[in-house]
Amino acid sequence: MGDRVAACAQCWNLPVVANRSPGGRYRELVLRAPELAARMRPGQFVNVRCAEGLDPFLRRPFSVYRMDRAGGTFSLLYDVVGRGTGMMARWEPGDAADVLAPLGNWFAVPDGGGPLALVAGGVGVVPLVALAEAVAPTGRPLHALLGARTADLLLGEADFRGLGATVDVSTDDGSRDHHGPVHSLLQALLDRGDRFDVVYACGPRAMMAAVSRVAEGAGLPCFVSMEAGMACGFGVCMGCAWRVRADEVKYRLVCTDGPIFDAREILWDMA
Amino acid sequence: MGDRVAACAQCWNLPVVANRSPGGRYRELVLRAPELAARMRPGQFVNVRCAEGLDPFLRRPFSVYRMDRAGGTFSLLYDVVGRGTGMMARWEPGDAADVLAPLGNWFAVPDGGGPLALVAGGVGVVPLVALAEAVAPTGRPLHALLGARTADLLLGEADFRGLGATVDVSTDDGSRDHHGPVHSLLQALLDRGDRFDVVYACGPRAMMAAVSRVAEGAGLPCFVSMEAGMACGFGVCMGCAWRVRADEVKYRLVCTDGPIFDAREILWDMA
Amino acid sequence: MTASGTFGYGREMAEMVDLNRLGALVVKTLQLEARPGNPSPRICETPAGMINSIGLPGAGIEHFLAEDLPFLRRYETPVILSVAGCRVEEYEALVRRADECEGIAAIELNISCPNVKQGGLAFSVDPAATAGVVSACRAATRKPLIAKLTPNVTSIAAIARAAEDAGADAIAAINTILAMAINVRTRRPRIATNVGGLSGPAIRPVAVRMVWEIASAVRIPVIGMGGIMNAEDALEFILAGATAVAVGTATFRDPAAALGVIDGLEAFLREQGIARIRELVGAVEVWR
Amino acid sequence: MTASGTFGYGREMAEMVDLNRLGALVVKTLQLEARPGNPSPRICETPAGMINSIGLPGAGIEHFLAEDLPFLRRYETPVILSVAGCRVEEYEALVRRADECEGIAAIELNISCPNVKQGGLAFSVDPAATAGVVSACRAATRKPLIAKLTPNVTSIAAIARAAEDAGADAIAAINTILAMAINVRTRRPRIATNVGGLSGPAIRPVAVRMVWEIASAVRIPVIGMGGIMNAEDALEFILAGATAVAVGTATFRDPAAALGVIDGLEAFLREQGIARIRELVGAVEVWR
Ligand SMILES: Cc1cc2nc3c(=O)[nH]c(=O)nc-3n(C[C@H](O)[C@H](O)[C@H](O)COP(=O)(O)OP(=O)(O)OC[C@H]3O[C@@H](n4cnc5c(N)ncnc54)[C@H](O)[C@@H]3O)c2cc1C
Ligand SMILES: Cc1cc2nc3c(=O)[nH]c(=O)nc-3n(C[C@H](O)[C@H](O)[C@H](O)COP(=O)(O)OP(=O)(O)OC[C@H]3O[C@@H](n4cnc5c(N)ncnc54)[C@H](O)[C@@H]3O)c2cc1C
Ligand SMILES: Cc1cc2nc3c(=O)[nH]c(=O)nc-3n(C[C@H](O)[C@H](O)[C@H](O)COP(=O)(O)O)c2cc1C
Ligand SMILES: Cc1cc2nc3c(=O)[nH]c(=O)nc-3n(C[C@H](O)[C@H](O)[C@H](O)COP(=O)(O)O)c2cc1C
Ligand code: FES
Ligand code: FES
Repeated sequence: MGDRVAACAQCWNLPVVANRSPGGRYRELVLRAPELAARMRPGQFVNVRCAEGLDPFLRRPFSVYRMDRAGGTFSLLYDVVGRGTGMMARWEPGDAADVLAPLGNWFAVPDGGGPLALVAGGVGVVPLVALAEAVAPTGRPLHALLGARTADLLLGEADFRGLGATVDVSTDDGSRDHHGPVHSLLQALLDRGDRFDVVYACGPRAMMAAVSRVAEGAGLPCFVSMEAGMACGFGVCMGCAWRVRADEVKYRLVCTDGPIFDAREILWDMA
Repeated sequence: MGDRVAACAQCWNLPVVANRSPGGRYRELVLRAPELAARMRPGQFVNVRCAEGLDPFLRRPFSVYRMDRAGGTFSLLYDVVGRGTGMMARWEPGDAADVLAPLGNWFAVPDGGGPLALVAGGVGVVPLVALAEAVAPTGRPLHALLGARTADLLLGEADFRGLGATVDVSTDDGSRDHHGPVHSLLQALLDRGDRFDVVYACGPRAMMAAVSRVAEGAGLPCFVSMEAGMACGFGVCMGCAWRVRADEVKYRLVCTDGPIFDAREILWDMA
Repeated sequence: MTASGTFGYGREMAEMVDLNRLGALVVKTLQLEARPGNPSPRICETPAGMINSIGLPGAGIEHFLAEDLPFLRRYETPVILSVAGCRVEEYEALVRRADECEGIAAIELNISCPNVKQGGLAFSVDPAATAGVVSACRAATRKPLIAKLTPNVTSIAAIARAAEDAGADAIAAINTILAMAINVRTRRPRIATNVGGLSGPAIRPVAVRMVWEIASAVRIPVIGMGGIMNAEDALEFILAGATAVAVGTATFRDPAAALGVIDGLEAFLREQGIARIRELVGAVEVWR
Repeated sequence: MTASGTFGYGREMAEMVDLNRLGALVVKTLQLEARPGNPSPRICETPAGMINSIGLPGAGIEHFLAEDLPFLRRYETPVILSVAGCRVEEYEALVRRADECEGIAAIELNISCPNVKQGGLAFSVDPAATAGVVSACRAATRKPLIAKLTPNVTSIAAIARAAEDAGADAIAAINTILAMAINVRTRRPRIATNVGGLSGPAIRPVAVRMVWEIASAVRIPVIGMGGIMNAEDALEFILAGATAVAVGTATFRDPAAALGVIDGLEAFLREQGIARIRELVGAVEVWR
């Protein structure tokens, strides 16, 4: 049931430190939370209450983006796509956010010093930046593969470079660097002889499915950060079930069994 | 059906100029609206959308308080009693308010130069300040009778004095001036020989009932500003019905037949 | 379209909203005689909705025909009369009277009002009673007859089929859901009739489900309503099988809500490159 | 109390919420065998509420008794088992099994789940079927039996009376209201089973009305639920006649919602100088 994971989650009332736009529809929300900043792990998420009233009713889940333990803050990077994120976009320093955290499991990093591939599509870059931030101090080589529809929508490049990662970019329209989907960039790197211990991926479902197929073809372990509609985020509503590969019909909960899954477990062709 | 009154109402998107507290739980919201400031009459009200989402669902009605035609603004004075007013209290200059206006009928002021009594209970002072503001330039004597539970909750005294009105105060706890309900203050003034052309009253229902009985006893016309739960504010939901004195059961709509009624029309003992 | 009881008799709205832009205007339900309506309080707010118990006040059908209909006939918008009575004979008399009048495009039988003591709801909770009213009215007019149904039933599809078999030309759904709210300090129900009808966005998912059930059960058109605030809400009903939609409670928050729905639908069709909205009626792709 | 299906098996919540403070803990509905539950998407948000079609996934009653019940017995809070089956015999077997176990304070018969193919809803839409399940289970246990009813009926009072006559010790109401939402761009229902159950504040006024109807019709206690977010909401149910209340969907927004209700009720009683909450049960002062 994954209760060991969500175990220590609770509702926090967190002061907004900043809510700035790094470009496009995206916003970075920085929250003061020394305890959480010290405790949360890359891949985990938080569940944010957006509305003062009862509408929108449910919280909205966001992966943790950057953690500043020294400064006692952490941040979220979100795409303003609807009503909840629209309300969040208007928060200002001095406001307080009702945040349920920490939630979910986190990225496992196997022992060894080999390079890690971080393959991101769009806003899926968020948990991978968190992972890079955690791994960078160990000196392990990181190679970020960033995909976007077009160059303008590219996200996280500066983060990865700042953390010392190698960065390669692919765009669907060829407006920058590799022309094509990001899984074809991964394939190209593998083809030219790059080697990775693990592939980590986050982005739209089709992109993660394609990346995990490439990784499987190369015999590489692959971990993905999944998304599903969530009511609770802590394992009791059973709303976020994802069907997994098994002989019988079997589901796992994205919120407590995930959001990080071994890609081999996932049944991608779910409607 | 009162459609002549609500006729020209429409939704306005009005910039917030100020949202300040004159003390206690009260707040004055100043809105930029040159057209409305020029057009609205004392006693009329506006219907404010408080929530960005669907909860709270309905608009909230507020009487017009001060109108600054020259400055192109008007204001509301509201008591922060619940969720809608709680949301309004957080609005800041630069925000915009969705306001349906102008709504309802207005105070009739009969010809002649005799003094008018304005009897207010608590936040009921609002439409009476608007009335005083409109009448003051004519030089007609105004006598404001302000009732409050205790001196701290007194509202509008400075407004009336600034408009040149005579002001008398009554408090239920005797913390200032006349000790007792405000209708007993009116009675006391009448007993000592004060004469008025008309009595205007606004406040809690029991207070208006008592004032209108005093006025009736003295043979004076009395107009009251009524409150009722409202869904629309423009006469189509029929939710704001108030039973009136008649041989048969008969209702009138507070939003379009009112909110200003001849006190003799009102059936006060409705549950 | 406008939902009955939320747009008055059109007149009240005429200076706020261009009535000519409406698909149809359904007036507040009329009865044979003038009625004062229910005691107040008649309404209260609930999460994303409201409860009402208005009780069909009004000056009666003759007053409407004499005073309000001539006004509405100045517009091009089809006028739909909504009628209610306590007994089948009253419905019949109302329909017969309306049948004589020009400028009435259709007649809606409100057999689902929860807020009147007799009649109303009693009819449309039962297939046989529904059929009884509809067939009596069918005999009384050639104008299109719309049966407006209540959601307060175990199987709305069964009631809709009964109305269809009895000769209704269309089904309107849904009326309000029976509901209660209590002021915990005064311990009084917030509505003077204790129980009233819930409307607004809160009930939309229930209404969409019922329209889908009805559309799957009958061949006549369904007019969908219940909590429609914008074009996207309206599209849910259309995809579920509604041929037309009506805006009710939304008008209270935004007098021009019905026009907003029309504009939004047009924009959606353009955006999606769909020629006619008919293509969307019942086009929901259900999971199997 | 907690509402079944919204608090897991208690375990998941134990480190977020002090389970000892709950009045009772109703676990997620159990069946005889392990079940995977329904395909996803299983939930979607609606105005002031949500639709779910979870489909009663779970490892089955034996797994619960072996793995989860011992954990719950470490707490003082009474544990109420919720059970469901496809046929009367399955309910009977589940109740018989639970009857043998210590640490189970009562058994709730979920005869109202809208999200399973057979059984579930089918029972509690019909008085005779309701009576059938309840009386079979009555013969199988001496533990208190709670019949959990569906709101998707014309007269919930009639169903409640049938359950009472068949030997139920209490009525729980309401389960979710059948509902549908459609993604207008994909044209797909937002729930993989097309239709699901609506819960949350949106349905509270409907639930309060039904609890009032049931409490007026039966002598056994009623457990009220449906959209309770705070103490004031709970008080509406209590005034309407509920002896106990359960918190469901609110827990998803605030894991400690049930405790907030308890704290709020205590504060209200203090403020109003009321000695025991019993004084408020059914104390609504209806208008006449
Ligand atoms: C574990 C997890 C981590 C996430 N991390 C991030 C992140 O770091 N940054 C980020 O921008 N977004 C993230 N998301 C997605 C984010 O939760 C949704 O974008 C957000 O809930 C949309 O809310 P809204 O009210 O603005 O949009 P809505 O008005 O609710 O909907 C807008 C659109 O988004 C879709 N949507 C709504 N909720 C979800 C959801 N839970 N999952 C997927 N689609 C949804 C709707 O169907 C609709 O198409 C994450 C989701 C999950 C489950
Ligand atoms: C014509 C008219 C003019 C008004 N003018 C003013 C004014 O100038 N200043 C001012 O402060 N208030 C005025 N009011 C009252 C004001 O509308 C309510 O205080 C406001 O709606 C409360 O909203 P809320 O969401 O904050 O409170 P809620 O959370 O909705 O409720 C708080 C309390 O107020 C009660 N309440 C809610 N709505 C109304 C209502 N429409 N009428 C009476 N009681 C209600 C509730 O029952 C509850 O007890 C006026 C009302 C009307 C009808
Ligand atoms: C205040 C009010 C008055 C209503 N009066 C009527 C009426 O007179 N006749 C009728 O058939 N329906 C009446 N209804 C029901 C609506 O027409 C509609 O069926 C219902 O409210 C659901 O739609 P909505 O959620 O869009 O309002 C009324 C609804 C409200 C809220
Ligand atoms: C996600 C979810 C799962 C549910 N699962 C069950 C269940 O397993 N058994 C049951 O009897 N009721 C179940 N219910 C219904 C609730 O127990 C409750 O009756 C209903 O949701 C109304 O209360 P609420 O609005 O407070 O949630 C479930 C409700 C939700 C939202
Ligand atoms: S979101 Fe509730 S179980 Fe995962
Ligand atoms: S508030 Fe709708 S008619 Fe008065």
